[in-house]
Amino acid sequence: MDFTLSEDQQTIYDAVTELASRFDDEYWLNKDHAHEFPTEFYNALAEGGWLGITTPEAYGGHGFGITEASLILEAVSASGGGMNAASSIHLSIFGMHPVIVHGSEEMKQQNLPRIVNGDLHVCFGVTEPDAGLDTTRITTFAKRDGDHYVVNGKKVWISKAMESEKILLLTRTTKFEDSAKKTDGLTLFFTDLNRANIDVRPIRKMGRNAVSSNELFIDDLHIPVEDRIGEEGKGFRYILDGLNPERMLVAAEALGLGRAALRRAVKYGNDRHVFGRPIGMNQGLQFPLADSLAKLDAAELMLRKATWLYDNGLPCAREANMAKYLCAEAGFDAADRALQVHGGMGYSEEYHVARYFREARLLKIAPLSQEMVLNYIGEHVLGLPRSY
Amino acid sequence: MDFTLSEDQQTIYDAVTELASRFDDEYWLNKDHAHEFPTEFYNALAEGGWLGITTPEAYGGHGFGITEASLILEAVSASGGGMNAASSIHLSIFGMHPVIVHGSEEMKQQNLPRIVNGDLHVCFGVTEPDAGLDTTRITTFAKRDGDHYVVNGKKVWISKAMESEKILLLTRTTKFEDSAKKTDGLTLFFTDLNRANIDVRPIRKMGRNAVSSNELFIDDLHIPVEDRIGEEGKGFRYILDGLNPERMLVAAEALGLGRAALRRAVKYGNDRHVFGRPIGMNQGLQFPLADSLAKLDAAELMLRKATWLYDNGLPCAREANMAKYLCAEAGFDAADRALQVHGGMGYSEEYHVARYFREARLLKIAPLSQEMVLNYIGEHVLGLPRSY
Amino acid sequence: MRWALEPEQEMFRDSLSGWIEKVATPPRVRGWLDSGDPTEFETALAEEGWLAVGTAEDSGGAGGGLLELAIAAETFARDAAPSSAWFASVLALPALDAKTAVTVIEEGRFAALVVSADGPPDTSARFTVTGNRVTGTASAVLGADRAALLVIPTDAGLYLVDSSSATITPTALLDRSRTTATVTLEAAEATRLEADAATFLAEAALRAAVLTAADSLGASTRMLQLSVEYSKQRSQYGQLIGSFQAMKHAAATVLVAEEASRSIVYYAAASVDERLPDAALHAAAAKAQATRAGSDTADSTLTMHGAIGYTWEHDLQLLYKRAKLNVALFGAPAVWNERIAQALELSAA
Amino acid sequence: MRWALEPEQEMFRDSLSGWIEKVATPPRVRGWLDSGDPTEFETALAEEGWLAVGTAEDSGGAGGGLLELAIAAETFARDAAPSSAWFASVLALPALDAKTAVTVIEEGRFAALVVSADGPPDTSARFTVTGNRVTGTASAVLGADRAALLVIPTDAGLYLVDSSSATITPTALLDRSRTTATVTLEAAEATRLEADAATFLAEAALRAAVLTAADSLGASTRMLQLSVEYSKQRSQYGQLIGSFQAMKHAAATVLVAEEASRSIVYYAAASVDERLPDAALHAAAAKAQATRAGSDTADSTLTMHGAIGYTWEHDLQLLYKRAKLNVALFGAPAVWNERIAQALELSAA
Repeated sequence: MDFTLSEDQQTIYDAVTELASRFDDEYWLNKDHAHEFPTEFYNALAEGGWLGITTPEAYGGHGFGITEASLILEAVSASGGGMNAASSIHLSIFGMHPVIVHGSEEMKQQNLPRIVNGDLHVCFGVTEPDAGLDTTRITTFAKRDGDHYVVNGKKVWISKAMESEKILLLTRTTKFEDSAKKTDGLTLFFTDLNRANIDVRPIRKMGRNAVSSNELFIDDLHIPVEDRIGEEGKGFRYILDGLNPERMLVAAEALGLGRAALRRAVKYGNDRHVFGRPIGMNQGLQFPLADSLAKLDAAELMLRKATWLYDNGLPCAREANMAKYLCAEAGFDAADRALQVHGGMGYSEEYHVARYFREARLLKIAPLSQEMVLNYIGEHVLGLPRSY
Repeated sequence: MDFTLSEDQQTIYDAVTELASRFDDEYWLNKDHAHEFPTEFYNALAEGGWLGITTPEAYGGHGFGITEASLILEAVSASGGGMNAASSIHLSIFGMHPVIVHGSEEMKQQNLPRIVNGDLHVCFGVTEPDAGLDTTRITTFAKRDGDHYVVNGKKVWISKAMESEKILLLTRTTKFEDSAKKTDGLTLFFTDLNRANIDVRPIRKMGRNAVSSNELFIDDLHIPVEDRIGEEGKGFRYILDGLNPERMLVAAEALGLGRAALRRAVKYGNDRHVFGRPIGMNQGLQFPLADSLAKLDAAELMLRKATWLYDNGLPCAREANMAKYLCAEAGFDAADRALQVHGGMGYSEEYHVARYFREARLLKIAPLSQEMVLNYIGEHVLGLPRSY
Repeated sequence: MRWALEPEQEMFRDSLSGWIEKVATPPRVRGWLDSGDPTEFETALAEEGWLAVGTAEDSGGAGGGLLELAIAAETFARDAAPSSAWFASVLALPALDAKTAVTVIEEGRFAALVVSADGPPDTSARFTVTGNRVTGTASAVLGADRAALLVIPTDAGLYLVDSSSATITPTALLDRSRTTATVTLEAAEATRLEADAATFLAEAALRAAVLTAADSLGASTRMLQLSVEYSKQRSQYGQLIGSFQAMKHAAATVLVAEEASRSIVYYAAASVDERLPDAALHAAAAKAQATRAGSDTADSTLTMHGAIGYTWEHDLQLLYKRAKLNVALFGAPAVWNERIAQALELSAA
Repeated sequence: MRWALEPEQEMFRDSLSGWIEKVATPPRVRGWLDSGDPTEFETALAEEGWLAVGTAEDSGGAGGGLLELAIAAETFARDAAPSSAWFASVLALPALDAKTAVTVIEEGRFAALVVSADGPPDTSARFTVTGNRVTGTASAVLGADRAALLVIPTDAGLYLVDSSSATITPTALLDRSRTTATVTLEAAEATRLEADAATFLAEAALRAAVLTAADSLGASTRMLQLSVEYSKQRSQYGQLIGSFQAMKHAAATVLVAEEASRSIVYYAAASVDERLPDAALHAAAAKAQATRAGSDTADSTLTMHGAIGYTWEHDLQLLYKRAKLNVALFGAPAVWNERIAQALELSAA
């Protein structure tokens, strides 16, 4: 066993932490309030070369693994940037995985260097209103017509679609009912987010407002065949590859958020005096914070194990799911307690913890609910019967 | 990073698991009911050479570290032996640490080989009724008289005293009020548990009844100077060395117990049918079990990190405390939920989970309460003011 | 709106409390539990007429309803009294004809409703009838080992069986202040009872839920009381432990749960008595709330006691186990949750 | 024991519910919250006479006590109505002389008790008085930005100040259905009020606790209702989500907490009204129980809704934030726990 990060990993974490610290809580508060994309932050990360962390060196990136990717997202989240910071770069960091593994050489050469230098913003178009968590139930349909596909359908909860030039778009090319297996018949594209045929409508939401979440109404969108990733009908398999890493990255973001919240809670507990003593002396306040630290530290270990397994080509589904579950739980609890320490929701924006709280709450729901993780663990790890 | 056990460690864990599996739940149930020391189990471990896992090779042991020690205790606990199994060997596994580090060569040669072969049973006499968690407040006094000390006082919660030939006994040789520092003036002995001068009274308790917990009334016990460990007045420092490893071992036992309880809960959830379907299909039952698995796995990682740090000579207090806290919490929750799955306390003994439950509850209180761990984390890790 | 007990209810509560404090002293309770023989308590209970409360006067009872019984359950639990025979009897009594009820109450011939305490009484498996002979088995029947008369739910209505014609095998409970047994009948001679089985069992389920909730309430009161007492004696780090904030908050949280539980338990009892439309919901809520709170209280107060609470010598363990058993007794939270959810009509069925 | 509301209380509840459903429709509430201007609601409230409930008739009120006010708070919260002006006024009214009270009630000149909602009203810092001039500042004063009259606790008793002589700076709350403000007075002209400050503030603390608890209760009721509705529309894996056991149990648990909370909240309100010896304890228990339950309910129901509950479009977020604010409003659980613990006399002082 060895529990230390490699020198590279530690350097990456420290450097990104330093870089992110240049964007203070006020910056994020203002971006969140103004519903404004954090361009300065995004550019700084791009200039530092961090967006290409997992992109192969042949395309201008660093070719590192998911461990390094998770460290970057954790660091930006923990800086106080939270989900606004993480979501602004999330897809650049690892979202191009299907393109890297299954995309054509031309697609890679045209796009990956632009991801690395920050020039190309992308979003991921999978979820649909009527499919919910069951991805095989999507109905957005891509009909082949000569050298292109014609796509119609609806997507929901598409992060950063407003700001994106391109979209990774999952469609059906064979209807659910006509597919031999329910995971067959899905096809993945990487194509222009053409506003003429895609109406992008932001969803107003409780938190993480610097990066948009959107509904997409797709109306006769023409996609050239060259924009298809890999083979027709194998799209589900291509995105499946990315599910475990995705959970790990979300876990890293939740973990960072919890750290940021706990840091503020401890500071406030030491600084704020009532009846002549710091409120942090109260066990009623101190014990929950100590508990949160223990839970965050344990969740971090699970996350590290998961990314280590993945990077070493070992099975990691159990750990990836648990990391998401434990980090989201610990992160939210830390944020909730930080809020309580500060005297509740009221004085929120002043202390930033309300922003952390709103974002941390989201991570218990999206991109995967805690309950679905428990279903996975119950069925596939414990071997209990399927419950839904 | 590397999350795999070494080959030796895996071998130790597997071998002890196999050995412990020869003692089934009925065995432990009967021992617990009869309040009878598990001699057969103890002997089997001794014959396997496992009791000497941390004893230096020069004295017949294996010279392994706390990681290997914790794996043994975890394995015997997880076998279903629980705390009865663990407590029967706990002090042999690591309790002689002060003797190994600070004892005289003669003391080591006389005793350590007998620990390894299982011939010598020992107990640890530290806690006192009026001192509680504050060890410096003990009052059992050893008065020097020529070539021996005369000891008077009272000890409580001394595990295995009934069955022990010798005792590691912590005393004061300078009174609290006369000591420059409160940690000064304590002296540690390793001596015969002489029944003529030590009245051993077992405490009846809710669980872990195969190994006694005792009150000791010490009346003019004469201890030869040769039985003193190290220097007079430095006893507190000698036992302090062992505090972090002790927490790790308790964590390992709690973890094992949680695994045992969860295993039974899952089995029952699959086996028991109500209304024509296994009760494990119920999300109300399945989700808490899945949550328990995640918490146990995370607690295990914290434990592994703690033992790895200790074995590598690195600071480990944070991780040792967190491991104890997280393992005790996760272990108890697993036992509590296992009980609920089985339909409550009623049918307890039949399914063994009530035994696990009673033992798991103990580990939240002893040897260190969860609240004291939170105090430690709050004050020494988070940097909040002392709260008590 | 009135929020106090009626004067006669208060009088009942006070006089029962006074009696139990005199009769069920801690050493005596210990004696009954250690010997496994609570006859002395049961006999006194019947002789002093406490068994009559909750049954109509024309059936030999002293009047009063489920609210009075809840007060009694709460009071018994406070002293960890071996109340299974009483609990079993008050569940069975509404099924009996007046003449038989009188013998139960006046002669202390305890009765038991033969349903498994593993679930709500109305879900227990029914026995079968051939002629006037009843056959079947039920496990975990509360107080069956203490009963002279057995009320048997069968597929053809309710039957009365003398316990001498049954095989009754006690099960050891972790909570030694209550007892259950497996009841097996093999073509046992039985008398048909007039009460409608479905109606009776549905109401028995609500009664069992409320009384189990009340039991947890009483246990909680006592556990908190023990903790407060202990906090005034025990010092750590030079301070009485009662001055530590963690201790104060734990005690306050326990008290809040107890107050909330008392409100809903009494309300549910009154609601069942008055057959309010939502009575089933109130009973289920009381069972879920008060037994869960009792279980949490057990854990909190054990923590407040530290290791001493774990010893056999200290009374806390009696209450601890009692509160833990109540969670599962007559149906785990999951089962009652299902009923509550049904009332909510979650899915458009 | 009677467990139903008195007929006139029921009538009040029903008519207020009817009125609020008509006046505070979801789109209207949205409008008030988005614009930050609830004047329309407040004016209607006063004009229709609802502000008169809870004040004695000889002070221009319509009678009724804290129980009626709790029913009102519960009702307002259910629709996320912007009720700060109302809440602030009913806290302030008992301090006013009859003549001033009449103007508040009849003319809708809302009043506010100038205490920080960061803690219980009786712990707020006092203003200072020189002659009849009052100086000082208080942050997070509920409804101060909506008030025409300010009741100021000073070191020399209670004073009345016209809000025009105060500097009032609103603070943005995450819960947009309520408002607080910082109130600063610099030698503001003031009139001495006769009510005894200590007595009045001690009672205001209990009233604030009970009404905040009632607010959480109302919010909980609505959140559960929204969840049940949603569960009948939303399918996953080919089933309505209401059929999943996790959903059912979550809903059942919410309902149990709501029933228990309602019992203790109404009981505490009646207890304060009747000045029962343990009224302070009951109020504290109600605050702790109902606001904690409300916060748990907020989290559970958000989970039941999934991502949709996180959107601005769905009403759940309004209630979610309201329930979360109530936990801290007028004193975090820790503060009320300290009071409860004091009542328990944990350490032999």
